Amino acid sequence: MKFGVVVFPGSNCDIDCYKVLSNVLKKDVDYVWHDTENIEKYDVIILPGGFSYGDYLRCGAIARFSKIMDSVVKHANKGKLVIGICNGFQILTEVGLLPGALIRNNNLKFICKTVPIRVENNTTPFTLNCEKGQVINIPIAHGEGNYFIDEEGLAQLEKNNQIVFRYCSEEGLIDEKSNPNGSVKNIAGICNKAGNVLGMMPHPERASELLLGNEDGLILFKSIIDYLERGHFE
Amino acid sequence: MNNKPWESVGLTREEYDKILEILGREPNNLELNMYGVMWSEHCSYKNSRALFKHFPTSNERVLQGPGENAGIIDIGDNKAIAMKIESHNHPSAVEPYQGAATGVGGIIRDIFAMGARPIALLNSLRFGEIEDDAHMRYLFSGVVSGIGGYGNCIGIPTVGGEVYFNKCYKGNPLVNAMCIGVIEHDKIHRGTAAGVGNLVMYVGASTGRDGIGGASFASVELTEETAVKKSAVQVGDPFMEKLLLEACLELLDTDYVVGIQDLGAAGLTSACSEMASRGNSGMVIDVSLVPRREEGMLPVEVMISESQERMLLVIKKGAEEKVKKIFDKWGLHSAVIGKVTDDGMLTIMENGKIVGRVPAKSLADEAPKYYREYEKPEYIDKKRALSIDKLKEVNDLNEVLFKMISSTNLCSREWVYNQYDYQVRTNTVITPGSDAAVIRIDETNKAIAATTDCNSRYCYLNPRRGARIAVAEAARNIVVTGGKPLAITDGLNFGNPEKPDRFWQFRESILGISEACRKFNIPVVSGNVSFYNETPENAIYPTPIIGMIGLIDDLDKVMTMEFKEEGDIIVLLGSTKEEIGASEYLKVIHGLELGEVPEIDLDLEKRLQDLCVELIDKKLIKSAHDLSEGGLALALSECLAKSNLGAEISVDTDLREDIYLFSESQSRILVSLDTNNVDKLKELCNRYEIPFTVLGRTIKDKLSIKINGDLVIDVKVEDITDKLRSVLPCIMG
Amino acid sequence: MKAVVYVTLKKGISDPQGNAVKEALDSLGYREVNKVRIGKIIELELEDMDKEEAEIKIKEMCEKLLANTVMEKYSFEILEG
Amino acid sequence: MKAVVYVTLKKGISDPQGNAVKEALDSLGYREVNKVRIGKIIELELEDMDKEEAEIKIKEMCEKLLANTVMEKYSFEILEG
Ligand SMILES: Nc1ncnc2c1ncn2[C@@H]1O[C@H](COP(=O)(O)OP(=O)(O)O)[C@@H](O)[C@H]1O
Ligand SMILES: [Mg+2]
Repeated sequence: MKFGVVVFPGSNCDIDCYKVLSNVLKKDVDYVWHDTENIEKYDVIILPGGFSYGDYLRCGAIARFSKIMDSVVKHANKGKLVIGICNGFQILTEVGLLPGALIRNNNLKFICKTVPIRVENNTTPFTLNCEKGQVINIPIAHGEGNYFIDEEGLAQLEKNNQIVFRYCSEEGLIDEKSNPNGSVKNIAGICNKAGNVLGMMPHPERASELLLGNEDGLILFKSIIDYLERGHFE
Repeated sequence: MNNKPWESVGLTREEYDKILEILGREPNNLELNMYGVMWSEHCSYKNSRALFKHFPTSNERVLQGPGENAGIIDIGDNKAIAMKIESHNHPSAVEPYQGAATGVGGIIRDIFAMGARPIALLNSLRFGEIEDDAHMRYLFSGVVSGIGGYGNCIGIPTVGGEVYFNKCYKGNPLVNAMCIGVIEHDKIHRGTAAGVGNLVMYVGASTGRDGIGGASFASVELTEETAVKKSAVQVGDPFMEKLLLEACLELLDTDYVVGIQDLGAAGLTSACSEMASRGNSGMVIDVSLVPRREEGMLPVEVMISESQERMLLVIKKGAEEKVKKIFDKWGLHSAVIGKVTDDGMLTIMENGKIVGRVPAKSLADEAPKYYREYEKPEYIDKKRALSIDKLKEVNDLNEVLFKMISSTNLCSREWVYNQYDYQVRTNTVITPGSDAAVIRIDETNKAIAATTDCNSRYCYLNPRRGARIAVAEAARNIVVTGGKPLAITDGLNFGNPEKPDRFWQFRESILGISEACRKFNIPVVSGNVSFYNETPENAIYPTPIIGMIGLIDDLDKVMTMEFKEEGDIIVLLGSTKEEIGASEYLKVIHGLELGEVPEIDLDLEKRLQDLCVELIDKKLIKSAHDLSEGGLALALSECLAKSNLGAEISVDTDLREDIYLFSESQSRILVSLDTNNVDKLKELCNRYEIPFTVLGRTIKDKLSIKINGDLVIDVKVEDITDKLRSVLPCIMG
Repeated sequence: MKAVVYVTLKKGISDPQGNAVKEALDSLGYREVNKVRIGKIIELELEDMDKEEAEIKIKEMCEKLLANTVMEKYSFEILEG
Repeated sequence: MKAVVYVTLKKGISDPQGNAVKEALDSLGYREVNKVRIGKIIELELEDMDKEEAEIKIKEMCEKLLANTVMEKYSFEILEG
């Protein structure tokens, strides 16, 4: 089982993902430079957070043209796993692997804090260890995490069960007050139709060690590992 | 040439004469400008250097003291910490976002120029009152986004700092940024040019006309005119800097580099002359080889431009292709622009023709040094007088408590630090909102605690004592998180040093810092001076900011401030005196900024800190929090707001109730512990000769305080928490 | 030759930045401003070429990179000279 | 009535965003682009008023809020209707 963490110019949570996988979970993980074309040896590709190409113009807009992205699209189309966290999520929408767009937070500010999110879909490889409706606390850190999708697109997401996480209150209520950035329907993370590509704004890799105050994020990585070990759902 | 050429570059007649003496001829315009920027206060410290001798700057841990891009202090395991603070006050007053952002960019470059990987940022901010001043809110908001904008993008966590508001900063906001990096002992690099024939390389962003005159801009008072004329504003490019950082660290892992320095204030002029001067060598560079982004730039413009995100390297002859390859990989410019010589001269050429030539040392080291006159200002004695009997009695202390919590200086800073990515790189063990931030050091079981502190009202009313307190408080902030204070970087922000009363404040502050540092054996390893923070109306309060780091050698012993469990005992270490002068209470409730500053007994402070270290070491306490502005009442409120618990306090005292609650007596720490450990704590307190008071215990939901049997405070913790957090969001909209 | 590309939010997409500016104008006393929308202006300096060719190229650049048509619309002008 | 304000960086002030877009266009094969500068376009919807009055007001808004003239310049157009 091998993980690849993609490094774009301006990535900065690459190291955080790497540390969780190698130090905490003792898995085999490589950094993969953005101009790499052959990524066949990886089971999971992680597009990490950060500010690829400075996030100039729009977040993820320039990174999505990196050489590696063609291979990432192919990798995804084969049904292999891709997870985009924060900036990675933005890149996935720009490249078209996930629908919608991430726009400026509605308070116009960068927001860094830990928020509760609710697991809406526990049938993806990324959430199979979660209960449906389970609330986990995961940090967010973004200026443009306000998920936008038009009504038609939203209907599709709902119909196909593609909404994976939503921002919620501590008790799990989905309400305006618990929406940190203005996302449509409190959406914090979505997957593609097939369920093998996940994009999320919250950072599970920042919530994977008790020393740092919280290990709620580990459940995602452990789900992926269990999924790969078994090769299928239970 | 006009008949007073020195004026155009901000020098005096005498300084000009000194240049004539050095050169034995008239300088040409390029040369004169180079002296102008290098001999400005900002670059030469001509008004402050004479006093630096008071600082203790070495001990067994100091690997690099002041004088380099950053100071370096050993933390064992072949690892060391680089640290430095820098001001960007004037640019931030004119363009808050970019001014603050480029301030952060500059301080980060100072750290990686030493070969260190930056691991954390802090910032210390001062603004005028924001409640009724839209422009102040604009500055505050812009500065905070600028700091976040740069730090977040480059991926270095901003883990702490401070913000205070006072009308004295209305015309002169302060923006000081501090950066900390980790480095291995054998990888330390310095800004030196040695080895005749070695090459001078320029890397990073191209050079434009922006920021010309920044150093001299920082060395004058801020008036309408200077604000308009000197539009020394630049746009920061954190993405470029991220690439530059990674490329430089990759390069510094090789053995191609002889010296490295960032291009900061006074740009190429400063980097070339300082590197040559440190290496006792000379340097010849050709400005036509410098990558530029504007056409028709004159040599003088290239030499003094302060364009951001650039570095200067001296590399071994023959390594140029290998160096270029590294920068190409990161998509960055690199160009050989000259070489090292042995003639001690800085020679500037343009297309092979000499356009300027002066002794390198004369620029970097031979600026005039002034010992300014000083005189105790008149206000001091007047303002120190305070008669407590005349203070209006207050009756509803619950209301007073809420007023205090609502002060912009005491409320929660969440609005600020939630805009900073304080977690990136997943090493932030204690996040902002506590006494000091704690950052884990990769590959070790150690952590660094970091804080910035300065109460400038104290420094205004009694600079010597205020400065001692700043050091003591910083150290206390470190100690309560489980750290042992290691080193200081100081950011000295003052008014015009040519005025004797301002210089007195400066001198007293330096003496105060030095005394405290010696007592605690904490060396000053780097720092920054920013003078001329005044407008025609007023000068700022003296603001000597203390940036301090401490070492936690076992991650298991990190201590936090919040109460942990119901039924724990709350104890106050230290004693509370009738010390309400200069306090936030006087200002907020009585509208007064006067009185004598609380006393600080450095011996007692040291014993208190040693006691705290031992209590943590022996795992006798569950929480520890420093008392500062707002005194006991605020410290209790802060602990509660973080813990979702309440507290039941009952004490007896001879002091007035309000004074007991809000006194700012120094050398106090609030701790909580298991009932079973109280005896051991008492024993240790006695051993260290530290007075203590058992205040009460933790309960559910509410804060109640009885003084001499009267219930004076009785409030819901939820209300405290909501209030603390809502003040800044409400004001900032 | 030069070209200017205008990228603005599609109708119906909320524009928090525009709203914030509107509020700020309000509090400065400019009550006569009813609505503010903020977009981007991208100035391009290009090698001289045929106007038609330029149009095709710029349209391509907009579709691929300069605008995200999920939420933005674009228009451009080509300035000779 | 409507007005459009254009705010762009002054000459000589570096434009990291523009540079990054230029590089990106380059690597997408658009070598004919020599330079990119990015600014803001601010569309205002205003109460109807005298054109001259509008000009004065908008100029004021630009100076006070919409542009920071230490590094940006602005221009505007008033569109009747
Ligand atoms: N400008 C800032 N940036 C980041 N953190 C800040 C800033 N200002 C205050 N903080 C954080 O808020 C907390 C409280 O600050 P302060 O009131 O100065 O504490 P103390 O009185 O213990 O020194 C600290 O954790 C500090 O790091
Ligand atoms: Mg403080």
